[in-house]
Amino acid sequence: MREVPVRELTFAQAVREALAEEMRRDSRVCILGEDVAEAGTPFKVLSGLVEEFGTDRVIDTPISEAGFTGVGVGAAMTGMRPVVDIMFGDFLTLTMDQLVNQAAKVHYMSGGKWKVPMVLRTTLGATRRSAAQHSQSLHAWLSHVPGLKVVMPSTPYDAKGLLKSAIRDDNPVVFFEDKMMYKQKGPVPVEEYTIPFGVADIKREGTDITLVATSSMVQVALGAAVLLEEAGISAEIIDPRTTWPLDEKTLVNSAKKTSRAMVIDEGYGRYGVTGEIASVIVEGAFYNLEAPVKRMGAMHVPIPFSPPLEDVTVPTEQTVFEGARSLCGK
Amino acid sequence: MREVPVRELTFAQAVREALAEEMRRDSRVCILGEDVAEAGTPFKVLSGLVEEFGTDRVIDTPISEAGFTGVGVGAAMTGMRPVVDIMFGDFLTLTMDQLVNQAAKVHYMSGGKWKVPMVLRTTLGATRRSAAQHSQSLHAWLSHVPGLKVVMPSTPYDAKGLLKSAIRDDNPVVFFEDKMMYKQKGPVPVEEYTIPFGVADIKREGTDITLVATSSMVQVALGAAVLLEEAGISAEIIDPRTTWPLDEKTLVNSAKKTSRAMVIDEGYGRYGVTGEIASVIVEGAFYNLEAPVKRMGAMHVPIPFSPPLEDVTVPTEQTVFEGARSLCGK
Amino acid sequence: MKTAANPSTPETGIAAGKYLHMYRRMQMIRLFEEQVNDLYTRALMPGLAHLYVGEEAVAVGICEALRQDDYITSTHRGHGHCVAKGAAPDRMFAELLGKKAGYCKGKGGSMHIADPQTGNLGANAIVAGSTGIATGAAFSAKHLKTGQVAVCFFGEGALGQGVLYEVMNLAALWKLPVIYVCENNLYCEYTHFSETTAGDILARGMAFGVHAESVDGQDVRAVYDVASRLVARARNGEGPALLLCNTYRYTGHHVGDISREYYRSKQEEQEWKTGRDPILVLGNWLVSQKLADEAALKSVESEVRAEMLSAVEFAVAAPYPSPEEAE
Amino acid sequence: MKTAANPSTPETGIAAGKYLHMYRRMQMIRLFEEQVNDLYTRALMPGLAHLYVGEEAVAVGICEALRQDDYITSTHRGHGHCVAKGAAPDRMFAELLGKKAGYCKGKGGSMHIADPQTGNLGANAIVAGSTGIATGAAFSAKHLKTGQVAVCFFGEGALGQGVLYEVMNLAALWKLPVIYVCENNLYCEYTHFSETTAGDILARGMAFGVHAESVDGQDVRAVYDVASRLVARARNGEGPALLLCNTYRYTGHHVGDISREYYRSKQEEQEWKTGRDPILVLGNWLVSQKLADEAALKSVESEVRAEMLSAVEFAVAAPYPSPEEAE
Ligand SMILES: Cc1ncc(C[n+]2csc(CCOP(=O)(O)OP(=O)(O)O)c2C)c(N)n1
Ligand SMILES: Cc1ncc(C[n+]2csc(CCOP(=O)(O)OP(=O)(O)O)c2C)c(N)n1
Ligand SMILES: [Mg+2]
Ligand SMILES: [Mg+2]
Repeated sequence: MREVPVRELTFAQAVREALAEEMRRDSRVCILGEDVAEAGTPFKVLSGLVEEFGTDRVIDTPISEAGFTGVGVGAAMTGMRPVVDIMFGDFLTLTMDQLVNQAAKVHYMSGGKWKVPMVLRTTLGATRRSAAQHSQSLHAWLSHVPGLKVVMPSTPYDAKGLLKSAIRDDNPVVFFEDKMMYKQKGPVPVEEYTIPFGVADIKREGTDITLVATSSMVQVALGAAVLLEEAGISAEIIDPRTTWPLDEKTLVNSAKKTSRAMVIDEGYGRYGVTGEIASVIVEGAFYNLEAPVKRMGAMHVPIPFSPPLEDVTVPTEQTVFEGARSLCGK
Repeated sequence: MREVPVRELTFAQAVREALAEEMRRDSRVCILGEDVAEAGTPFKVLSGLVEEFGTDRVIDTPISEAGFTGVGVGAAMTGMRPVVDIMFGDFLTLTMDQLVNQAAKVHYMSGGKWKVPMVLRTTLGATRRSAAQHSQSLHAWLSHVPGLKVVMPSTPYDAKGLLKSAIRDDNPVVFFEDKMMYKQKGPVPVEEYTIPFGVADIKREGTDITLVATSSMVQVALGAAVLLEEAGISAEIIDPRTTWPLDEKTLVNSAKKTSRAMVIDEGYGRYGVTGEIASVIVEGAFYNLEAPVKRMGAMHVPIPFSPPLEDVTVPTEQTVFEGARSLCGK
Repeated sequence: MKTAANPSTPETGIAAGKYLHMYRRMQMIRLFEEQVNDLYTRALMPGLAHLYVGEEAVAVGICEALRQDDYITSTHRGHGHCVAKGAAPDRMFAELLGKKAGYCKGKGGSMHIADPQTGNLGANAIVAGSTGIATGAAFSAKHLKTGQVAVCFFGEGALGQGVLYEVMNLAALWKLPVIYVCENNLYCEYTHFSETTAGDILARGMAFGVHAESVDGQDVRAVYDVASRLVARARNGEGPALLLCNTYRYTGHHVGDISREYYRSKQEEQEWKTGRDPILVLGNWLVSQKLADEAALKSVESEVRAEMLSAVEFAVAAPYPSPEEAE
Repeated sequence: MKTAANPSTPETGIAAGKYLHMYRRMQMIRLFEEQVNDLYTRALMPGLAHLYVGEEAVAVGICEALRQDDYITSTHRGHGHCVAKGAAPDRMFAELLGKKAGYCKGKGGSMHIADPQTGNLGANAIVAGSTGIATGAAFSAKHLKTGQVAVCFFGEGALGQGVLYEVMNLAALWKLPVIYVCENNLYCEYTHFSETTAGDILARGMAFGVHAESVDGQDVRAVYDVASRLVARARNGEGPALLLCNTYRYTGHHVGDISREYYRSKQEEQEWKTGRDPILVLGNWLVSQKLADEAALKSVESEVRAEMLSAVEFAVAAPYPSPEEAE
């Protein structure tokens, strides 16, 4: 993959390129959401798409998250392949019925008769000083729901390849983008590629401890790994890339190899993604583990506005470093 | 507690008695929901309340779960103590914004200025042949959300004592009732009592394995414990009673004692309650454990209608027995 | 059946065969539900079911105005919509009994029958849960230029759900070919609709830019007429409509709702059943127009009942799915 | 300030002091926002803020018709509502800067200011998110017989959210003392409201049994008049109302929205700013009625600006909460 021509793209550009390519390839792909057309979303992720594809395919909606997600479900069942845009992940609250009781269940409940090839793109991530209703990372909810696939890219490369797979999937996929990552750059091949679901990526090889990190936390873990290296600890970083399907094997094998594991996710720490992943590791690697699997997630409070408060509610390079070091008994 | 006069009440009667007592005690307590008044809910849990308290306090609503939950939040902030009734837990999807972005956050986000003494009662549980949209156990979602307390009674005694505590709590509580348990009987003291949150109950003492079970699964675990006894295995059964706050100490101590633990919950098994509880046990009792903590939850599929299908999607006495026995290496 | 060979009726110019077909379809629904109740009473059906008895003219009048490839979405009270859109009773019964031969292989049950062949996007156990789906199907029809129309059936209880207004607004903005059919049978579960519905139902449509009309839901000919107009309008690109059908459910909210006096009187039930029964109303008209005689109508009834009995027999005998199919 | 001592105005019989007070309040909002923008530009404010400039007459006209213990709920564009209901600018600025002295101890920020003392149930960053809360406050007022009224402010974008119709229906059924104030500033973010709103806004209220009126939201006296009537009506047990206020936001959707030509013209902005500015409109009227002269109005402005500057100073100097307070 790294042999072919590669450019640096931002995360936002990678997302946009995936959408543009799929929209060119398949005229049934359309985008529905608030301020997606001329405005290109508040994050400017979709800038330029309406110019190429027109307002028939890049469609501004009223502020009706439940309504247009429902329209997405119905459109997906009947021949379109809609990509529904939910500006802030916090607004998923409004789409839960459409997503969970409708989209996720149609295929199974109809005995496989109807399919719902819909992608719901949304955001996660705190530290943008946006306070409690615009900062949540609610992917654990959707990962809990049978019938949904949940994608959490951590690099421009992954974002593009996974989004293309999501659009081609015949049933609903929820795609989480870290809003703080949109401007982050990374290499993206010029040639077309897709990334399959359920295949974790080893973002860094190491021998002493496994850090499983999702989305926004992958960069944090990579930063912590540098600090750990300096402290004489070699960290392996595994990015599951999709929480469902989950690549249990890669997680377990890494933990077996290193004998220590820590799971880092930006969602609330309790009853979230870290509990599942840690349990999967314990179930698979228990007899190889030197210590309990450690977990780090967002503090169990609504996310506060004030910077000195907000900053302590999410894992940072420093806290991940400290947690990992103490897990290694150093 | 067992010294005082005790009667047998059904689970439904215990819930009703808690409501009636609190409504007598405090005129600010009122009930909002669909068919709660004359009909007393489809499960007849509330029968008789409207006769005593009138339609001013037992209030039938339109089918507007988001709307009347929102009204509950506002009413709670301004002097009432509403108990909002959401008939099936599956309809929580419609209340998520009111519950998660509003009720759960008001107290923290306002710097403690406003409080939301609201209880949301709802149901969980499958095997009623009600299919995918009327059978879910979605308490993991709410347990994940800071600012909400989550109560999961497993007996009439617990239901009454915990519901009274919920109504007296100054911030939002989500109260899950297993709809298959409404007719189950159990002893309930005549005298008034409350049960504090965050205190697990040891439903059965044992020495070989800890079975942590919630709500509907407590009876299943108790049944499995009998089978285990016959197989020479002594099971201790811990009922956390509230998933948030969570009585970590009792869970961990039991696991330390028995050296083996299994967590059983009727919610979907992936990214649910079992992952958190298992992780808490691993974190606290790792060095005492002989085997990885095992988890059992609902199969990761939308709940099917057909009885032979539905029956294999949830843990049963037999599957819990088998799981526990194999965990004990027998 | 003894009828004139497809004569045009004086009033509407519609072939009499169409009305006889509607009569048969309404009987199918009624007798289908008769069997459902019987299966419940004999403890052969898992769970509960919500019968459509009394409301037959709505489903039939609407669906007869549709093409086979037009879409419908349905509700917890969905058997009538399925039959009216052309589903086979044997596979419906099989689904109700959780059998593998059912429309959803037993996975859906009474509240989730779906059938792509007849454009049935599925019954839905969430009140108003399919309003988005129906609107989305109309979105596809418009974007793919297929000429299809989508009909969204819902009970008046769904007027309490905000999502209905969200999607009506979208349908009006985008001129989507969708018809929202409100079946006002006067009750949501055990509560009279007047206790839960302020303002005016038709005004609720119009306020969102949706054309709105009402019709006597017990008169299948009237329903069919207005439906035909609204469908033509939608197919023509003139946008969505709300059709309020005033009707009544004869029996309980579900098969287990036997004692209803605490929320409605026997007299009220009796008045609807005798005075405005949709099957009687059409039957009397057919006879008065000499398009059928009593004997012909009776024989439709007995033919349909026989059909239902053999469909039930099929379903009862059919095997369950094996447990591995749950995954 | 040089004015006649509380004279009654000829037209309405309302004390002139009231109008001068409204003038000052509008200036407070405008100059508060001037400082917010400045704090943003100087990178002293974390995050973003949505300015209320141009819409001052709505918040002030409504809140002047309320008692201190009447409730309001507010939106992401909430500074104006807070000020109009009587919040102290220094503690508001402190909140915007995330300081411990802020109304929410820094936990809420611009979009979540709340203050029980002035009946402010809180700004809300979910569009339509507080419609339930306001309706619930009216529910309490009715049940506890306190005589309070609740006002629910929202932008016309909230018309897209179904929950609004759910709670309007409840308020109408239960005759709750709540007034839904729709601030139609023509845009939701970067989209003109006509692209997202089918039908008719007032009709949307009436269809749910809610009394509905509209008013020129740039004329504070008109807003005050109609608000006074609707508040009296609500307090009197006559039920909810929807008040549509036609207004305009002068600046971007938020402080960072500088280049707006792709969604609206400079000329449109100019027309609203010059022709219908709420502060100018009231000022001119005060002068024409000889209730104040230009100099008096100028001195209000400079007094208020000085007040704002010292409030900002307070907030900038105030300490942050310590990290342990997050828990
Ligand atoms: C969102 C939601 N809330 C509540 C219910 C429970 N429920 C099932 S049917 C029903 C009444 C529906 O009344 P209506 O829409 O008038 O349909 P009808 O039963 O009269 O045909 C209710 C409240 C549900 N299924 N979905
Ligand atoms: C439920 C929800 N969806 C989307 C948003 C993002 N958002 C914030 S403000 C806004 C526009 C609101 O427009 P309007 O209600 O007219 O208020 P205005 O900004 O014009 O005052 C949007 C879409 C949100 N905060 N909440
Ligand atoms: Mg009804
Ligand atoms: Mg606006």
